[in-house]
Amino acid sequence: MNSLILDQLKRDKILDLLKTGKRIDGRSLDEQRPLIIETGVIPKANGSARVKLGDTEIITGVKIQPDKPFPDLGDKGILICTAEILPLADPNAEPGPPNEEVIELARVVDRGIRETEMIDLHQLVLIEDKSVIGMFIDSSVIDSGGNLFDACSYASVAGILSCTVPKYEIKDEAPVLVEGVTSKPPIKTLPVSVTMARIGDHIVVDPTKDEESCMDARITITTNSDGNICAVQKGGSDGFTAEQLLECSEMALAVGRKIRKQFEKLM
Amino acid sequence: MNSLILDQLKRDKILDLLKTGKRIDGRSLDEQRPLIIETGVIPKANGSARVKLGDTEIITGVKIQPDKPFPDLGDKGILICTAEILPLADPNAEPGPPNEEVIELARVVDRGIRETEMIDLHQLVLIEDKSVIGMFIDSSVIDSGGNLFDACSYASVAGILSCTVPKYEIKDEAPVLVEGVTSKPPIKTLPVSVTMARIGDHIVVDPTKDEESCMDARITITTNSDGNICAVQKGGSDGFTAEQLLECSEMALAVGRKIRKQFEKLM
Amino acid sequence: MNSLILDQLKRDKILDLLKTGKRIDGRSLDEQRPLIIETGVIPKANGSARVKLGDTEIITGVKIQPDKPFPDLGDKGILICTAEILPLADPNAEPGPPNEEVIELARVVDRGIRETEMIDLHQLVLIEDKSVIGMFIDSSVIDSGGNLFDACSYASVAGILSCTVPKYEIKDEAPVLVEGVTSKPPIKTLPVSVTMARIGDHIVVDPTKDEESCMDARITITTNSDGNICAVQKGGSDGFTAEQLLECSEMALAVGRKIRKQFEKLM
Amino acid sequence: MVKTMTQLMTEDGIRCDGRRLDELRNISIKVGVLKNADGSAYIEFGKNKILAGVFGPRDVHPKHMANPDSGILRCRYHMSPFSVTERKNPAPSRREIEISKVIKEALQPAVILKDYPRTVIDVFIEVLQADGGSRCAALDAAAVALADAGIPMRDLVSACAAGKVADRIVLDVNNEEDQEGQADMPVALMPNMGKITLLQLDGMLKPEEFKTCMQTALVGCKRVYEVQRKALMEKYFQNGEQ
Amino acid sequence: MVKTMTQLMTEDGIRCDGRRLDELRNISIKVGVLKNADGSAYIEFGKNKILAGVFGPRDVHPKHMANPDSGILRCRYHMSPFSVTERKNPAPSRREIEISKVIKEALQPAVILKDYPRTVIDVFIEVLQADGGSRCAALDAAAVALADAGIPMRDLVSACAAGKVADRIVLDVNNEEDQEGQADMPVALMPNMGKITLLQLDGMLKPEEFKTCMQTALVGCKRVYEVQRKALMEKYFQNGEQ
Amino acid sequence: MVKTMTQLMTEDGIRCDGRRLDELRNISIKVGVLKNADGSAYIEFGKNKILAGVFGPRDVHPKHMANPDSGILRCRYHMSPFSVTERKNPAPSRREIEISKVIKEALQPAVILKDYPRTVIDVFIEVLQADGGSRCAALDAAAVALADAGIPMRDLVSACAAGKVADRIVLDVNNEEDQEGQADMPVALMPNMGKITLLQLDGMLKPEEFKTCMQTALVGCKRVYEVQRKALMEKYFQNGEQ
Repeated sequence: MNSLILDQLKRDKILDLLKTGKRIDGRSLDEQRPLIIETGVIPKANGSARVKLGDTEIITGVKIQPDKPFPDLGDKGILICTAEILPLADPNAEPGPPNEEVIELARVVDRGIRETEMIDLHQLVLIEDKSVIGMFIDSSVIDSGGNLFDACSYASVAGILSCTVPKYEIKDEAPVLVEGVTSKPPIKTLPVSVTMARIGDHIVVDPTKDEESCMDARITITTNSDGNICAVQKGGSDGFTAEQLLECSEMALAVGRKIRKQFEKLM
Repeated sequence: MNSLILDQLKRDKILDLLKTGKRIDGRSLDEQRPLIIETGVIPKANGSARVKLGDTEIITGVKIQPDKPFPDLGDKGILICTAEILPLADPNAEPGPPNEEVIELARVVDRGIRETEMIDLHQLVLIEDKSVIGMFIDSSVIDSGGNLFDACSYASVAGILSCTVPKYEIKDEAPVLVEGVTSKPPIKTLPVSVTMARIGDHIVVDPTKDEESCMDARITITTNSDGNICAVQKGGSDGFTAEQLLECSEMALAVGRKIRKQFEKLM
Repeated sequence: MNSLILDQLKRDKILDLLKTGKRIDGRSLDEQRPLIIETGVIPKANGSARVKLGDTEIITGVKIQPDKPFPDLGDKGILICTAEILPLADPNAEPGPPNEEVIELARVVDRGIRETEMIDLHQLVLIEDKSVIGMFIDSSVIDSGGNLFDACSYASVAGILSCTVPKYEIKDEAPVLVEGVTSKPPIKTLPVSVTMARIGDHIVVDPTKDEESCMDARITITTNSDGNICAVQKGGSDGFTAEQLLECSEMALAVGRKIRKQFEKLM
Repeated sequence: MVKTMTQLMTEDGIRCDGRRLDELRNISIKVGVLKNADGSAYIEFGKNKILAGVFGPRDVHPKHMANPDSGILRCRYHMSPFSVTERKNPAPSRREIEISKVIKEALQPAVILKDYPRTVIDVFIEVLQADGGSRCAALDAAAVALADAGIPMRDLVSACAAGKVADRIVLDVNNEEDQEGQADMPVALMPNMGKITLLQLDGMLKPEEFKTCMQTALVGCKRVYEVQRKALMEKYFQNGEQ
Repeated sequence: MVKTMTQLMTEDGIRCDGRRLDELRNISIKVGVLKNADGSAYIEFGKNKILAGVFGPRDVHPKHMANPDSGILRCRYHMSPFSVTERKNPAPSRREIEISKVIKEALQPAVILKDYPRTVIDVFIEVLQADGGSRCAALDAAAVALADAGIPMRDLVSACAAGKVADRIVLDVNNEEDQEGQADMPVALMPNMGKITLLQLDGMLKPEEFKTCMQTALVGCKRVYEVQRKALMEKYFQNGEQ
Repeated sequence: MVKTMTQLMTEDGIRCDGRRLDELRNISIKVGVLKNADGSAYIEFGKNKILAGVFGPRDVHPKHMANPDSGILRCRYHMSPFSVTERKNPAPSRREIEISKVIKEALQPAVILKDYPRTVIDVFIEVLQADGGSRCAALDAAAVALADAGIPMRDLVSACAAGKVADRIVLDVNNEEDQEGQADMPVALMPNMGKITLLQLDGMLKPEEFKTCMQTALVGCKRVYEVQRKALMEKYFQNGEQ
């Protein structure tokens, strides 16, 4: 009961501060929380990353293995990004099959990386129509502190950048691992996801869990290295004006440039 | 609450009228509601139909695609009829996996068409034991007004009659579509499902939802073009006397003949 | 309500008697209930057994059919033991997917037979890496009276011993049944599972359902014909001392020898 | 696989298992075979081997399924993995769910549920070995198990199939006849009240054959009833005692 | 399979289905097409054929999902097995679950839920035939079905996509353009309040194209709104009567 | 695939990873690593990398699972898809469900549940990278996480496996030894009360080897206990302060 009252007080505080252009953690409206990226944390995986975005923490592992291509996509390798919120990450998370929020999270992270064409999937083909390389990028939220969209996206990108891709040869039409030979994944561009929340008339970048609890609507915009906009997802139970959305797209580009510099150091 | 009382009053009315040999909608006991059949309503499907039986409305689509035969049935194509009650069709329908009523509905519709041998499945074989044509006849109840068994069966039959079957050639042991060449499905007979309800001592054909809510038992009898009885399913929480069932089988043949004439116009 | 009180009274009685070294059904602490084994009860299966251990009753059927080997285990046939508690066996059993207790039961029964290497799986290979014989040993609890672990294990072993393995020839790389030719399964050793419960400071062999309801912890130890210990599983919400566990291992060997003699008669 | 067509009937009407047209397979029923169930029965009907266990009347879980005006009847028909030629997946198939429903509806008219509002009577059926006619045999065992559980009943329910094989109407279709014959019609009857509570048909019958087939099945139901009665009498009234 | 690349646009800006850059496909909406639903609508939007049915406000099951301070809105977007080229498995895919969520969130700002605490409004959408832009068409039908159910609303919701095809921004992307084009941006608008309640993008747009694309879509939404209004007027105010 | 048999042990008892027979792998434990969980711990045990988080005591959902006389303990052991060589399906396997149960039963004697009727304590374990002995390492982390959450406990629980490799009893079986060795015996101990709360065995041991193996494992458990204690001390009593 008490905690409900505290939550309400915190929301009031957030709204009061925003009226004066301030955020409860002292950030400016268009400022992200510090992003800490550590790679290679799961040595048994082909790539991995541990990402902290403020209080949110993600672990991503990449597994690379030969696979059959999807029908009608025989000239492309397979890239699948997933995301799940571990029950230890959040008192409200529940074990079991993913709910609609987790499904949206996983699909938005996946589309951000897919639509920017971060990886040249044509280079992951072993025998056209028969055998390709599959990359599975699985992200687990281990501490939930708001803005899981961006945190999972950053961890997925960092996990991919940290990858060593094993080499496969074809013998008797089947792929065989060539021990000891690896390469970097074929990276074409660096996607950066930037999520903004609308709280009243204010747009804030990278909302915390407390800010999310009082936001009206949410927008996630992914841009690529060339400054193009490649994926967008609006969420939340209210809307935006067109002007607000254009403002958001500019913010996403500006914030994206900063994050991309952190990614470039990993390459 | 009020609606419960209204339901009870309606049931009393139905029973009272039946004592004088009348039905609440003015039909005679052995009279079906008007059946309206429209085909070709889903142009992207290989066959389709929209059927109205009184207030009950069904949409059926037929998809035809190459498939592997069932083990030990390598000399037959595949024919699968399904049925589901869409949640928009009924305030009591729920999204999710089918319950026992929907499973019974789907299986009875399927058996009616399968046991009459409406389609010559031997003509749907491409390479014996390896490759056959599969026909999937999926029926969706979009408005539920009683007697879903017959309505789904009629929509399935009409959907099949409206089909154009694409032609497949075998190349390298795999079926390849021959563009622009189609044929009619190999029809052997026309199954007609007729459902009757027992309410007290009265047998009524094609019960409405209100009549179903006060029926004691239900019987569905499917006959073929030669006047044979090919499939029967008793339902409901009470029984029939043998005499009542013989009366029902005669009704099913008589009503079946009328409906079959409507089907013949579609051929 | 009354039955709860009766249960409590029965538990008190069990504990009181144990203080004087006695059990409620008159057995000594290290004495099993009578074990009755009947084989061949399901003639359509390749092997079968009906086992009564006191009030607990199990039916096991064995199905043998050609299968593909597991990846990386191409030189071994397949052996899978399952167990389920039928809803008619227990007022508390529920239809539906197995809960954690049933999963543990099935896995412990399976491991007991697998880890003793009862069957020489290498002899079940038809073509290495391609085609092997699979043995499915499915146990159903039909009356639940305590110690399901041992009862299911005994029924599985008896079912296997009663098997006739059909002969398969390879034609065109596919296994074909040779009618009328069968052999005994390649048995290497006879596993015997012995389950003991700790109730207070007392260890009792083969607990009844009532004893299980007041036990502190449980241990299941499987031994083979050579007197080796091959599989152990501790259960229950409390623990054992090391001394108690060594005592249990000796009991398991001693009781195991008696049961094994019953198995030998089946060979 | 090449399979020679089974000869289903000789010219003088002897069936593949040696029976005459109107002959039942061997049936034996044992009552009260399970200790945990409130009532139970085991039936062997030809090669069918089926157990039925009944619990109740007891509380309903989940509670919102309870009916304040009446008890409810639930039924689960389930086949053991080893009951059929190819090992069966233990998860309930759509066929098993449908059969559970028709068996429930066949038993329901015989069970007096009104006296037990808010409760459930659970009927669990396990087919240990399946042959033709397993749903009828299952029903026969379930009805006896209900009686054994002391559930008040208006009548027993007795079930038997008839069918069409080699152009003739036969009683009690076996597995080969079911698979290669022309029609299979399972029927359940409340024998004292003359009420048919299950009727299904797969196959093809002329109208007059339909009538004969149903009448043949009803004769079978009545013979099954005698076996059920005898099994219950043996348990409850042997040596003149309850 | 070898497939010849579709020619998506002629040099003078005529699209593969003959439309101009800023031209909508044909849209028709019928209101109140279902008898059981409290409100309903059927839309044909190009080759999309979609039904929407609304039930509520009504009691919530399971009860613990009810909100004591407000009604809740639920939405299910579902595709019929026969709605797409390859038969679709009827179980809801992850794509359908995500679209259900974004449609719910696009409708929610328009629906006045506060007046109906502890109740639910259910929006069920069935895509009978799918073409490009099915989520927008579904939204358009759902908004009309909500109005038809008499649910109090702040505004309608009108949806339409724009996209980038052959390097040009086009209104209302069809199936071929969606699959082989460069970008697809579905947008939903509360037309009187000027609020954008759905915005997604798959593809690649320069910042200035992003702006143009959004504005193009908004023009489309407003035209869709006129079709929605007309459909509601036809049902409710034809011949001057309610 | 042809695979050369790993040489599991040299003649003078040096194991494939360089350890002596009675040597543990490196173990490090960090306490309180998660912000949302009420208690948490991260363990590296050889190549195992495992997180444990604890919530509670808190209300039970669904409510009918609550026990009016006592708190309940729930446990979920789960492996990340990337934790093993072949990507693991994220849905819980039967193996994970069994391990969840034995870990719960190993922790339960140490947790004082009576004081918290109608509540649940949830222990969530995530194996980020798996090596031999992951269930023991998971238990070690879970026990520390329970203590970190302030749950009243009778004792810690410390777990370690022993096994038989190349005919010799060894402490703390690693992945290669588990897969190609002769026996693996995970053991959990309440170190101050001398109570063994988990014991499993897969493999083949003579009776005297069984005894030696268990005693070897218990020595390992006690060494693990020192690491657990040190980790808790470091968090709670560093520099003499709470």
